[in-house]
Amino acid sequence: MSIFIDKGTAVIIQGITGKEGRFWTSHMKDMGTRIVAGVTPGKGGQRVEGIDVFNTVSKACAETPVDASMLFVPPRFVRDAVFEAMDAGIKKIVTVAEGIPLHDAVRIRKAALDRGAMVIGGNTSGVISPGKAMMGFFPYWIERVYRPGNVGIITRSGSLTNEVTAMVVKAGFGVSTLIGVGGDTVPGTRFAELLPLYQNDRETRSVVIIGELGGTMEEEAAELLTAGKFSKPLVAFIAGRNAPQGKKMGHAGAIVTGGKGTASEKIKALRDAGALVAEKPVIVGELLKQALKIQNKRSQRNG
Amino acid sequence: MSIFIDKGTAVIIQGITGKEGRFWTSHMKDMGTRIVAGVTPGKGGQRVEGIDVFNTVSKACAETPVDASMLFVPPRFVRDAVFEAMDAGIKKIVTVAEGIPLHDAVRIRKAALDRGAMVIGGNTSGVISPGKAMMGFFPYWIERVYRPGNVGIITRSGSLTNEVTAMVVKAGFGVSTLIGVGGDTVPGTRFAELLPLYQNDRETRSVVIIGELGGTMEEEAAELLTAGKFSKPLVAFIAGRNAPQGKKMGHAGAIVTGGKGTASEKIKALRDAGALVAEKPVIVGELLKQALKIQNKRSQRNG
Amino acid sequence: MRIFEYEAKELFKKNGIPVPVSALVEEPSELEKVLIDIPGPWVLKPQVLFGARGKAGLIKFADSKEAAVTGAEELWGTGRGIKKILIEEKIQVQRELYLSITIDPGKACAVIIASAQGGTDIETLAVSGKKDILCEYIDLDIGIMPFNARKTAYGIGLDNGLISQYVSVVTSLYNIFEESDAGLVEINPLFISGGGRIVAGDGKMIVDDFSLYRHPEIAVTGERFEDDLEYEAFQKGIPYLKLNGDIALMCAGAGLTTTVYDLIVDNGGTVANYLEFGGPNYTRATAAMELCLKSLSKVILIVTFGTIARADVMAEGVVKAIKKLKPKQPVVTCIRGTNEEKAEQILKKAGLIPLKDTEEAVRTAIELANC
Amino acid sequence: MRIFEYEAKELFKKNGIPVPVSALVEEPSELEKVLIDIPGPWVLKPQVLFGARGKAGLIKFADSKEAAVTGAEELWGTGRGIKKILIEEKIQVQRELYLSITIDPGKACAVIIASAQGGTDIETLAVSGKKDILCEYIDLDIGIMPFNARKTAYGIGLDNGLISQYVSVVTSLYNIFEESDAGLVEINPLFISGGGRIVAGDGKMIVDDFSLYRHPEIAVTGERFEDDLEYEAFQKGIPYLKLNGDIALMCAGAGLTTTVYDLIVDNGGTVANYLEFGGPNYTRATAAMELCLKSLSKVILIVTFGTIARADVMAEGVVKAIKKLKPKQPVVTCIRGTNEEKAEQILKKAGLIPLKDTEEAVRTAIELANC
Repeated sequence: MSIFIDKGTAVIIQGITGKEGRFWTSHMKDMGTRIVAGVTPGKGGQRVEGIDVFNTVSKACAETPVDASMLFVPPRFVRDAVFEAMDAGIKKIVTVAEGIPLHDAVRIRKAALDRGAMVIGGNTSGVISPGKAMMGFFPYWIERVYRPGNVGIITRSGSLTNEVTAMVVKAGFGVSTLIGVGGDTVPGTRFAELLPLYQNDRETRSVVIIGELGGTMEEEAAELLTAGKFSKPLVAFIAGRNAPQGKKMGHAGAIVTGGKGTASEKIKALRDAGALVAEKPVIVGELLKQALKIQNKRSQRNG
Repeated sequence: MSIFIDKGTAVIIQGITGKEGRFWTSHMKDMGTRIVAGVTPGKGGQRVEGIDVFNTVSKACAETPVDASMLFVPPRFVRDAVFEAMDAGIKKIVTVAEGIPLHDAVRIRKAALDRGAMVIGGNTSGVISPGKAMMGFFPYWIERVYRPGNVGIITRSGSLTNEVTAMVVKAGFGVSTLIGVGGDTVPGTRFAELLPLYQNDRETRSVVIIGELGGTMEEEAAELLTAGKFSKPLVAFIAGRNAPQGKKMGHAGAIVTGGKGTASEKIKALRDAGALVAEKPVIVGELLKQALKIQNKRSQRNG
Repeated sequence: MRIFEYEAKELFKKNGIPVPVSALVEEPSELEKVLIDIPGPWVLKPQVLFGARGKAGLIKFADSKEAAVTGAEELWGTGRGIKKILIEEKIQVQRELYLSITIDPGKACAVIIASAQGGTDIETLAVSGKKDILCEYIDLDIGIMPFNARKTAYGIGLDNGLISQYVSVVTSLYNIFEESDAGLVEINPLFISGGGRIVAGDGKMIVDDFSLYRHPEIAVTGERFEDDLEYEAFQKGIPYLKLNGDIALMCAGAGLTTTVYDLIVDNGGTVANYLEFGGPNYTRATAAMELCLKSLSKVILIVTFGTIARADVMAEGVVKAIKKLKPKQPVVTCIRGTNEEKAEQILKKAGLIPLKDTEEAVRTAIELANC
Repeated sequence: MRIFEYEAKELFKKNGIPVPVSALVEEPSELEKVLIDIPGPWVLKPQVLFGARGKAGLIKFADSKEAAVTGAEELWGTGRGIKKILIEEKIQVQRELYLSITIDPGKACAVIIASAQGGTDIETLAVSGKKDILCEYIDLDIGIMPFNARKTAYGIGLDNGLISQYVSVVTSLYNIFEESDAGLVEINPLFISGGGRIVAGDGKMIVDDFSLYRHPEIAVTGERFEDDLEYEAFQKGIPYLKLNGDIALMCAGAGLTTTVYDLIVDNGGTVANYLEFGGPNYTRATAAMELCLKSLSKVILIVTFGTIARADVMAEGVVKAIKKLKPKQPVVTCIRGTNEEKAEQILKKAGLIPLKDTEEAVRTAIELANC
């Protein structure tokens, strides 16, 4: 049983009849994801990739039990679609759209917090447990990246994730569950909220965090470590060490002002909390091995 | 230990410096209520009836632990004052104001439900545990009404409550805790939410509900009885049996349309659920005795 | 506060909800121009605030100008106080839906109520177990979202071609509800025209009385009340209902007043008016009694059991009112609560008999009324 | 999108937040009338979007008309692209406060940040441990309530006489924040004048780029960008930053582009521009390369590791762009992801050397730049 999504997770696709929706539904199915229904207003009664389409989420949920919803919905309509999913009682939602209005994103996260739901995204590739299932658009066919294994990956990036994960795989590891929280200023879910899931996941032996300058998600992860709430080996890579101050580099969230949210600060916080931080992607695999060794020694001492 | 308020409950008064606030603060104190602070914006630093006044609720709460807030605040400012109390973490709030705008009342109740807080009122006399403490304005000095005892009273009315309670006392009983939910269309707390408190209250042996035409609070109480969630003897009096249809009689909530929410319907629902319903106030005491007898027989059979 | 159909429809129009072409006429001389401006056939709808106009035969249809003029004259001549008539183009109706928004006090939400079967039978439908009636709950703080409206649209089985129009109507109606502090907004029937247009066939709206201070745009005029005395009482801030029996009630508290009403009817009496002399009005005995006198009763019955209201203050007020207004009918008093002994003395001194028991007071009043 | 001070202050004024009397001048001929209309002494504030104008000596004070004219001419003459100057009455300041509203991404709330100590040192204050800085969180769905504003007012120790003015300013500022889909609104300093009036001394505002479609009132013009190329890139929807080094980046994804930037600096290189050629832009190699060519670089470095973006499509695009634009500088490619073998062939066929390792690509680019 992996995190967030597994072979058994019943997934609906909101926006299934759009071009992207169709294309990735087919891929998600091919990979093994259990897609039970699609939703597009006005397209109820159609079938896409052999999947029944409904006009509303509540109708889909009335027809079949649903665990999670995957949104292929343009950014302007994401708030409506996420609330529709939550209104139907769905607690796991992934939205990949890039360009969700800021105040919409805030309202989405607030509502999710209030209702005990988890929204992953926007501006993300989604969630993938290689070899099992995915919600999002990952090129899972690239074997040197999406190899099953026991390293959990949490990331704010897309392409950089492929870059770093390839290094993890090159070092002989594989991925348990990879979750892209997304590059927006206000992602639906934050690093520190995901780490406890990895802590409890039997298939995850260590975690790699792929962060970048801006915001405070990496610092929050470090606090979690310091508080002893995450104890598996943790390796991090933080982009933006050399970014010029005051420039908006990286994702929307990655604006650095007055020395707050710099990559250096994040790296220091994580190191202070006991994580190993890679200066560049190529050494992430090496650090993972180190981290696991330290952990082994520790457990031998304690055992 | 009584319901909602007891001798030990630390109460603040929002709007303590107003005429009503001062007057009833003095009475509440005299009766034994533990008033720990007052709040009126702009009057911080003053003292009223020997009680320190603060500008904000959060400041008052920073100075002393607070369990409950009593509002003497005009209806237009009730929403702000209730949210201020909830924002400071207070979970028990009584607001007596008559004339709270409908949509404000809805927002207040929704927020209370979402935060696990309880707002009693508006348009009520409040809550009283005779001989112990009160939040509100009850003429507790009228001995033939406010006698301590073991009958819980839940009511939508003011004067009618005195009328009915006098009958309860005349029959030899006394009152454990009396809660006026208020006469508005959307009271902060409903009958069915209070009954479980009385069920768990050691000092309450039976409950009297004083209802009236309009709304569905009495029907909800009946449902609770049917569901077995309230098992103490219950007597009800419902005003408005003879009210002409379509007329807005009684409190704001008491408009009857199309046969819904009539007193007769309520009486039937309560009787069907096992409650005894009095046709007029004068027989409430008699019915209480009957209800307690039935209960005694039942426990003897089961014992 | 009730809002007239024509006012509701003006609000609908301003908010993008389609309404029939219409004009308001108040006298025969205005008819001719209106019947030229608006293409026939027409519907003539008297602007009154009581319900079931249709069942009462008060909605007239006219194919010709002559029929329209006759119809309007009939309405003006009914003696039911009809002044304003709304003349509307007759919509060719394919289907009638029901749509309203109100408050759910338990859930503490707004609730959109929709049905595929609109028209006059909606209440029967409602009582018969909510079949075919769909409820969608809206958190006032979050507001309506398109999906809420779509759920109701698909829920009542609308065709795809009508969805976006319907969603727009529901959204606009919610916005009106919210911005007006309404207790109810209702469109019944909501027409689907032969041409596939959605049009508001009627408009009913109640704005919360406690919120009127934020709505200076709603003029509180006598027109909004069924009775001039009820309007007068509203202006004075005294809860009052005009009825047609013998005993004028002047009691403290809504619950107690309603209870006294029940007891009178139980004992074979009739009520001249319902009036709450309590709460903030307990010092206003004269204003209250003035209203009672205008109801043409045979007896005035005063029953109180004060909470904030002090019995002695009320008794003093009643004595003063009697001195000033000199009612011809007898006044029965049953005034209790704080300082009731003092109240008793005041009443006795003024020659009144201070009763202490509500039922006794009721029986006394009925006896006096039957003299 | 950044909003100019004068625009923010117009919004403030419209929403009831007091601002100094002011006028905008763009050329010397407009000065005379303004200096008559607005009573002196004056403050001259260049309307630029970079911060710390005061510290840079770009805010001028003038007691006489001559001094004002001289000051304005100095500003126009700085060579820092100053066009518009806001001429304001000089407020007699008793105290400077700080007030802003932004988003707290963790709490998912708006946050009002207030301090009794405004002015240029607020950021130092913030870094030094948030002492004297007060945060009040607002749920966007519920909105601001008077008590929220009062908490900040009493929290920073305002006198009773100033509370109601301050509450009104905070409430209005929140409404502006909410209605403008702002990421930040800031008044620093917020003056308390000698006469006890609260006046906005400055106005800073950033509107969320993703929300601009709901704000047609905000014209996206070149003025809002520090560089013409950045404006051009924004219009084309390509994330782009102009820098002054040798290597033009054309990489896929913000994270990877930033990483490549880090690697270049680590290895002693410099960057000519930051450009994201990925996500929705992965088919737009020509538009991206055009921007790279305008940055006057010595090398163009393309690094991708596609997620949605197919490597073969990107490679084909790059080859086409080179054919069309014929760059004089060398192009280093490291294009990976879906169909990367095919991409490799396409690049080889076009005479390019398809690298597979990011660091190798970075080193190669630096070597070429140093040739």
